[in-house]
Amino acid sequence: MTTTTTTTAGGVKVVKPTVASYINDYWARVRGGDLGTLPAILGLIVLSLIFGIARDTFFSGLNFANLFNQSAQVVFIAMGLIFVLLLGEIDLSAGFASGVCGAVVAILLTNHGWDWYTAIPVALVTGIVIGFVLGFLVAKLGIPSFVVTLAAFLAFQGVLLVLLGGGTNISTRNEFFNALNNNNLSVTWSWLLAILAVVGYAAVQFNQMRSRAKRGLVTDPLGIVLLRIGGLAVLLLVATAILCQERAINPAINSLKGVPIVVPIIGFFLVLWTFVLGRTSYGRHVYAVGGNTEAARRAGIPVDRIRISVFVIGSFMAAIGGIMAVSRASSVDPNTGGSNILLYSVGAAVIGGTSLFGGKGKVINAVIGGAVIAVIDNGMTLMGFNSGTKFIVTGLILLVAASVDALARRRAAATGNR
Amino acid sequence: MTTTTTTTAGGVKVVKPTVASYINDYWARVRGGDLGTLPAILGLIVLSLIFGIARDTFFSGLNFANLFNQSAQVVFIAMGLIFVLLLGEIDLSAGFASGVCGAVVAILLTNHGWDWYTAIPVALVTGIVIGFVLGFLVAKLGIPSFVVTLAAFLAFQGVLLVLLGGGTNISTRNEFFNALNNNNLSVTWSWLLAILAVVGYAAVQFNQMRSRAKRGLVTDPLGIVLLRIGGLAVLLLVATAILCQERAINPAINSLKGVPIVVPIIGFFLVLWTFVLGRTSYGRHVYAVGGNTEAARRAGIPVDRIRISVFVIGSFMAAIGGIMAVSRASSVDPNTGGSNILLYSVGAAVIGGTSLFGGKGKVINAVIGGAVIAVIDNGMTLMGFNSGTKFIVTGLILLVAASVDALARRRAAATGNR
Amino acid sequence: ACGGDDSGTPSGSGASGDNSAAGKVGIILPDTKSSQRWGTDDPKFLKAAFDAAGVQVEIQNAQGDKTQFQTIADGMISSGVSVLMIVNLDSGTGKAVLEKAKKAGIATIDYDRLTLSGGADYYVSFDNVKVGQLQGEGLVKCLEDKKYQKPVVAELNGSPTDNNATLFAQGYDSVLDPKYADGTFQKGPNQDVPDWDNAQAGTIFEQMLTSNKNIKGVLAANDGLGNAAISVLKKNKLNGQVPVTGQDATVQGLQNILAGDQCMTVYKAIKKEADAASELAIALAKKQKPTTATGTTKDPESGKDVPSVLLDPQSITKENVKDVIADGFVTKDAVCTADFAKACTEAGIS
Amino acid sequence: MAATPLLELSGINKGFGPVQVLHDVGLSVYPGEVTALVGDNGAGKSTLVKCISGIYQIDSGTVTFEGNQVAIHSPSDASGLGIEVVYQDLALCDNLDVVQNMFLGREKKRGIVLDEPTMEQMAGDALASLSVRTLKSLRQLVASLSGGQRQTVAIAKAVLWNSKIVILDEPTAALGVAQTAQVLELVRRLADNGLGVVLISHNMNDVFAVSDRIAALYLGRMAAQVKTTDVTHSQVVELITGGRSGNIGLPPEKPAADFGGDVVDITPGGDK
Amino acid sequence: MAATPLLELSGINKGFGPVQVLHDVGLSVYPGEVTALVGDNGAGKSTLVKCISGIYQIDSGTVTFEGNQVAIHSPSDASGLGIEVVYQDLALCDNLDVVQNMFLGREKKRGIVLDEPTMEQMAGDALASLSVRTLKSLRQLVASLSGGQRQTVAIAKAVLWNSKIVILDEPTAALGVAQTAQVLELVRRLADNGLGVVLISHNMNDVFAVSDRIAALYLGRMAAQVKTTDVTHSQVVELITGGRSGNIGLPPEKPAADFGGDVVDITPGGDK
Ligand SMILES: Nc1ncnc2c1ncn2[C@@H]1O[C@H](COP(=O)(O)OP(=O)(O)OP(=O)(O)O)[C@@H](O)[C@H]1O
Ligand SMILES: Nc1ncnc2c1ncn2[C@@H]1O[C@H](COP(=O)(O)OP(=O)(O)OP(=O)(O)O)[C@@H](O)[C@H]1O
Ligand SMILES: O[C@@H]1[C@@H](O)[C@H](O)OC[C@H]1O
Ligand SMILES: [Mg+2]
Ligand SMILES: [Mg+2]
Repeated sequence: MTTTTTTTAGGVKVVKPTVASYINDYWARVRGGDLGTLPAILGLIVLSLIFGIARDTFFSGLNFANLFNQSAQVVFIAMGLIFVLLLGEIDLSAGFASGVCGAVVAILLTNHGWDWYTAIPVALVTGIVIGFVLGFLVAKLGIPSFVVTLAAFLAFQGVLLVLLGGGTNISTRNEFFNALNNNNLSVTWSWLLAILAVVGYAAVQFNQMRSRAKRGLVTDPLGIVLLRIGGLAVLLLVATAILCQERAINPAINSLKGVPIVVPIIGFFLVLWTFVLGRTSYGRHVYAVGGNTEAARRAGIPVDRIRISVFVIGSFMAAIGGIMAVSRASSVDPNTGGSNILLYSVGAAVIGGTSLFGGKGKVINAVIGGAVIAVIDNGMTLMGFNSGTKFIVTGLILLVAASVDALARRRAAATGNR
Repeated sequence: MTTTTTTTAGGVKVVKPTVASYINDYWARVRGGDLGTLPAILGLIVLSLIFGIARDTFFSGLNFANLFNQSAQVVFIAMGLIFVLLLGEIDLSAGFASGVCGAVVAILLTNHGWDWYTAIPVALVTGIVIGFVLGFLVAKLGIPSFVVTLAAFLAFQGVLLVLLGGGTNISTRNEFFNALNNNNLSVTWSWLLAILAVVGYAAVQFNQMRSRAKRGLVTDPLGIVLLRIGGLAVLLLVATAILCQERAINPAINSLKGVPIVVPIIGFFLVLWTFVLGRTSYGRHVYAVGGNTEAARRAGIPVDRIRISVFVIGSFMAAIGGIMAVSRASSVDPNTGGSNILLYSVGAAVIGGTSLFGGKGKVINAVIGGAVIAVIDNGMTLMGFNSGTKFIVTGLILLVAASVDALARRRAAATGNR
Repeated sequence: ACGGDDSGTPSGSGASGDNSAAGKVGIILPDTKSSQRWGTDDPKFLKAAFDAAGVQVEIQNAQGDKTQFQTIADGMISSGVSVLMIVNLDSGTGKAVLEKAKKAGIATIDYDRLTLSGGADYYVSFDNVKVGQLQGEGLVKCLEDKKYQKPVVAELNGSPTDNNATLFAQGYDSVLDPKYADGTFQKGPNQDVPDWDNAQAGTIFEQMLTSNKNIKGVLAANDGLGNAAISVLKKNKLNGQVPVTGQDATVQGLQNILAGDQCMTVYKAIKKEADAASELAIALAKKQKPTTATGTTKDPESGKDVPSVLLDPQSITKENVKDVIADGFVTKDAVCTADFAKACTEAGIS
Repeated sequence: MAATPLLELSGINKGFGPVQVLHDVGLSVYPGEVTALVGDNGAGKSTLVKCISGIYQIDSGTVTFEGNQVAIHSPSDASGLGIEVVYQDLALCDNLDVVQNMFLGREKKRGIVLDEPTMEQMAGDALASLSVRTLKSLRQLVASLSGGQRQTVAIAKAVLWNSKIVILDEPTAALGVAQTAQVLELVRRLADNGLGVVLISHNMNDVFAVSDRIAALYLGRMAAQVKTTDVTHSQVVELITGGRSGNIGLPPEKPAADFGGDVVDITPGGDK
Repeated sequence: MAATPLLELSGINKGFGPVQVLHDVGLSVYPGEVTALVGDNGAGKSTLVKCISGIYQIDSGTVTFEGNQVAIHSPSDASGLGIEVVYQDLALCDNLDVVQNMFLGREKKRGIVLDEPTMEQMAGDALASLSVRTLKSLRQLVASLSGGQRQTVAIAKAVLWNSKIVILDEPTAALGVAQTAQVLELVRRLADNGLGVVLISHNMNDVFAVSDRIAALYLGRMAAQVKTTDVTHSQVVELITGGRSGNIGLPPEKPAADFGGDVVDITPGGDK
């Protein structure tokens, strides 16, 4: 390895990595089992290929676009759950909390004739209040979160029934609201946002490089930074290009193209929460409490407040998930947020690489894990098996996706890394 | 305190406790927050009183007997889950595994005309095989148990549908089988078993005292041992007496008395697994792996084998739970083991005092926690609320039961005990 | 016998010796997810009927949980009901409950769903196969109106665990299968919706449409599933062009019909069903022999004839939405909101 | 020096359930001085430290800080007063890296954004001053550190801040020769800068090398608080192992009297 | 003494991902002797021990035990060979009590039932011999033990068994004066009974007091293996801190050459 040696302020010798040494190191880390989201992405690719081969419609633009709408609820709930899981807690009520918030918005829109810009905030506040109550019970009374949220899981089912007057379905007919998880951006906006995202990412990367260099700290080689930016650019632009193709079933009647509206919303929260977890002291404290509560407490971190806050974020994101579910169905019913939504959301987080024991996880896990679940669901329904077979095959496929991950990580254990 | 000082072989001075000092110490421990199952029992009493006041039928002999049949499935599944939870793992598929095993037994009995003594073993073996597969995937492939059992949760739902030919239900008509979780022991047998249990317990206690005394180790004061035995005797004999009263609605048509058959079965497994966890090296190793896997591994404990074994026990007990569910309903359908069964079972374990993080829990937790859940369920149905309200109140009551526990334990944190 | 003169309130102690002799009636409903009726309509109409007769009633819902179902039955039996009326979650648990009740000397009624081999004393229901037939015929009519050539029909069946779903499918398949066979229609994708879950129904239908873009008609087993399909159609701007069926005459379903997005729904006059059932129960509670159960239903499993009251379901399209309102099942206010005022007038609802 | 104590404890009692660990303990910490807290294994030193830092709540007793009686209910109360502690059970977050651990709870920020470059630089400087030479990277997770490296991170973490009292619970236990020397030098330097320092150690050489006063705990009782210059090596060892030495220490009858009550019950309840 | 080594390592390499921790390490352990393994913090001592005991898999190198080449894949392989280890990170189960921890993996039984009285008695005896006086009860959870008490439990646990080699990684770090003396005496006694003992310590007095040979690790390389009688205190310190002393130790050019490759990259990737 050829490396240049520089010196930091601390007077400690450091080695400035070159592109080659950086890639070498990365490869050694991967070989050593430090894989990040790599295995989940691998699993995603394998799954897509299987389904793509089995059904050619799987790779159609229409199906690609559908995937986003179908996964939105689980992805949003999972994003919030990541915070809860980071603390080693669980929120079993997230599914029905999303249902309750969805019902709130639908009732305000339909029964009370409110507009979306007043109804949605109320639903979000409902989510925040729910999270606060859950968090308070866990943090201040010290009841295990499994029990608190199991109780809430039951109670919210009841609240949903009561809100819906015993079980009627309520349709939403607000154009804007229904568009949220059904319609698409115009082609112009699609491209604009994609380009904005790439430029923004590049700016952040360069800025970071500059500020480290200024202090004489080691920076990633320029080549690597460019590679990262390029990678993102290719990914986003190709996806945008696909989504900006015509995909209407009957283009003569109506045109269907552009990035689904829900995509930039997912993107927004992904960036927001990634920023919060990675770049603010709040996020740092969440990891600390999850990694070692006692150490966090000794460091003066207000552990109880952090604990409450993650439930607030969890239920807030569940509210968004609920809103998306209602928008997609243009309707809410007593089962909104029920069935497998909760298990799928926790599953998304875990498959993405988040630990149930706390301290380990990233928001992107929710998106990747959510994508895995959505792809399985999407592909399986394309296959048109009957119910029994479908359940079995879904279970097996989930297992296959997880095994790819597990087998890849086994090396980690073998080399002593965690 | 007046204490007698004796000397052990190690040459270390020891203090032989008197009845008074023993009770003092116990009280200090309780005040210090070391509560064991006390809070859950307290919660149980509070709940019973509430329901008893609200509905007088709650305290009727008939309802008391019903409680056992109603809670059996959850209690059996929870007993098995305790082992899984002790390792910090989870088994989301336990509910549907019990359904699958229940379906196996029903199919063999009804469709193939087998008798119970051949059909039941096959169902139990099915449970064991399921557990082995789950455990193998978790221990050997290293897939997180949440994901493995989520996949199994889905797959078993499908298996159940396929076994039942797409949604029909199968009735069981085997007298003996249906009696398991519906009928009662004769009055004679009821008393016989109760007395046997008391005598057995006394024998074990005295034997233990003797073997410690022989080695010159400190023993519990005789008074305390007698108190324990007396306590159990009163509890068992009073319960037996109540259950041996006539409780038929219409005694003219048919008489209904005696201890439900399922009670000694629960008792048997409670004693068996308590013995295994507390008195065998296998049980010790389960706690060790759950408390500190790395320490266990360094101590030469075959961690993988232990991990597989707990899933085997978990699914085996789920099979028994499934058998009891099918017996009670005299039928199996695609939803046997579905609904809230799983959450209730995990909830029973957790409410009883088992930790989701491993290393802490006892089999009795499953029984006490299961009783809490069953009492809530039973009491709530006696109240006759409408759906929405019922869900909400059930959730709230669960929360109240858990708060009693949590508030009692708060002192623990305050005094630095865990 | 138990007609008009029972309508007074059960106030005075000796006012109606008749009533004080009447035992309590226990009713167990199945869930709140398969259809809104169990959470709203049935409890409402049943309660009203019993209140009117001054007979004590306890109505509970098992929330789709068969363990709960049995626990509720245990509780009702131990609290001393004299009549038990159930809508089973499945025949197995239903049967166990009915047998336990009979052992305790309690009269039993199957409400809406027949418990196979259950041996209930009476059965009150709509003809569920008939419901399916109406759905099938409705779809055929709508597709013929659209004049599609060999339209592809997708079927969104109810929950695989619900026996009624099986009966509905029997009904509509008996209409559609011949059409597939003779080539007038083309058989499209066909999937069950676990738990009647609307959200899953949405995804399932979206995938049906993705893999088979020619779908021209949707046999959805109830209004909730129908609405899920309609949402997806809307997203693809195909609503109105692809007829969708339903069941239960929910507000949502009726509105979808008025909007032209749904082809038809099946109205089961739940009030009539509830009234018929309560009439039976009230008589039994008073230890009288009911006279209204004039028909019989053959239990296909045990072969026994169960004395029955069977009501006719009614097919609802845009033309006769007003009948449902007139019947008092839904209110005009609920259906004819601002968005639908115009459509309501057009449909002759005033 | 040693006018009024910076921190003064008196009559501190602390028990866990039936086990009484601290009996009526008093301790004075003076600014500009190193107070060595010594005692046998299990004497109660770490428990006392955790009572001071708010990890445990005391059962009774008073804590006076800079002349005012204070109640310390949590570690943040303690650090609010200016008390920094290096715990024996180090309490680092294994899932965080070295820099993140060192600044935990007191992150440097620009606006709301963490200022990583600054923290990284400061952490590097602090560690370099403690003779850490084998650390591969400041961004290494502490889970992968050697025992001594962990200890150094914990020490560096505690002395990064402007505090009034620094308490170190066996800080050099895992350290190498050079690192130990550095830490002892650091301890002395802190005291010379006017801080009150409490050093817990089992190493008598270290104790005599840096401390101004010695406080000896014996079975949860404060046996003696003396000036280092007034006692000899062997006297201190006697205090540690027997609770008294000549005319200093606990009165001879005292330990015996209380002995029957709560000590050395090495096999009480047994297992039931 | 010292005919053939009981355990012989040669050419051991071990890395974690991109970090190479052990380079070509050799070590010989002789029966009846105490071999002191010394080295700076982070030198790789604990890593080496964990390679021997099967916690880590070595990347390359050979392990010879009693003349036969062996492959140790897990801790149970190691204990099967008769190798007992007291780890620096003690690895006790906090949820088990003292007796349970001491007999973990090797419980005494009567039939299939655990023989608690026997274990309790043996544990009491073993601890008493290590001067443990403050333990409140043998049935106390180890979570509630003091640092020194934990350490004693770990040591007692390892020496309860009939083994051929005992490796102790900084066993006295947390111990009091009396307890340290006991452990050193124990170490000597074990060797005198013919066992091979490896003692890791940063305390030169202890090393010189009990060891027969000294092996010094420097930055993951074995700098020297010498007889204790052949070197002085300060020579060993030089070996630890510089890798060489006079003509013993690593060749002078060796450390420099390899330096650029993988050492002291104290701020590499930074955070992304
Ligand atoms: N949570 C607890 N519950 C019960 N006993 C405890 C608890 N914490 C500590 N103890 C007991 O209190 C005594 C004092 O412990 P402490 O950790 O303060 O000792 P120490 O003086 O720091 O010893 P060392 O030098 O070994 O670190 C010990 O006997 C210990 O077993
Ligand atoms: N899992 C790991 N991943 C990466 N680096 C590691 C890992 N384990 C240890 N290291 C590094 O290997 C080096 C050697 O560690 P080791 O624990 O063997 O040191 P040691 O000689 O025992 O030090 P001490 O005297 O401080 O206990 C250290 O620099 C440490 O940071
Ligand atoms: O009315 C229907 C009911 O009969 C069936 O059982 O569940 C679905 C409902 O739509
Ligand atoms: Mg200590
Ligand atoms: Mg080490």
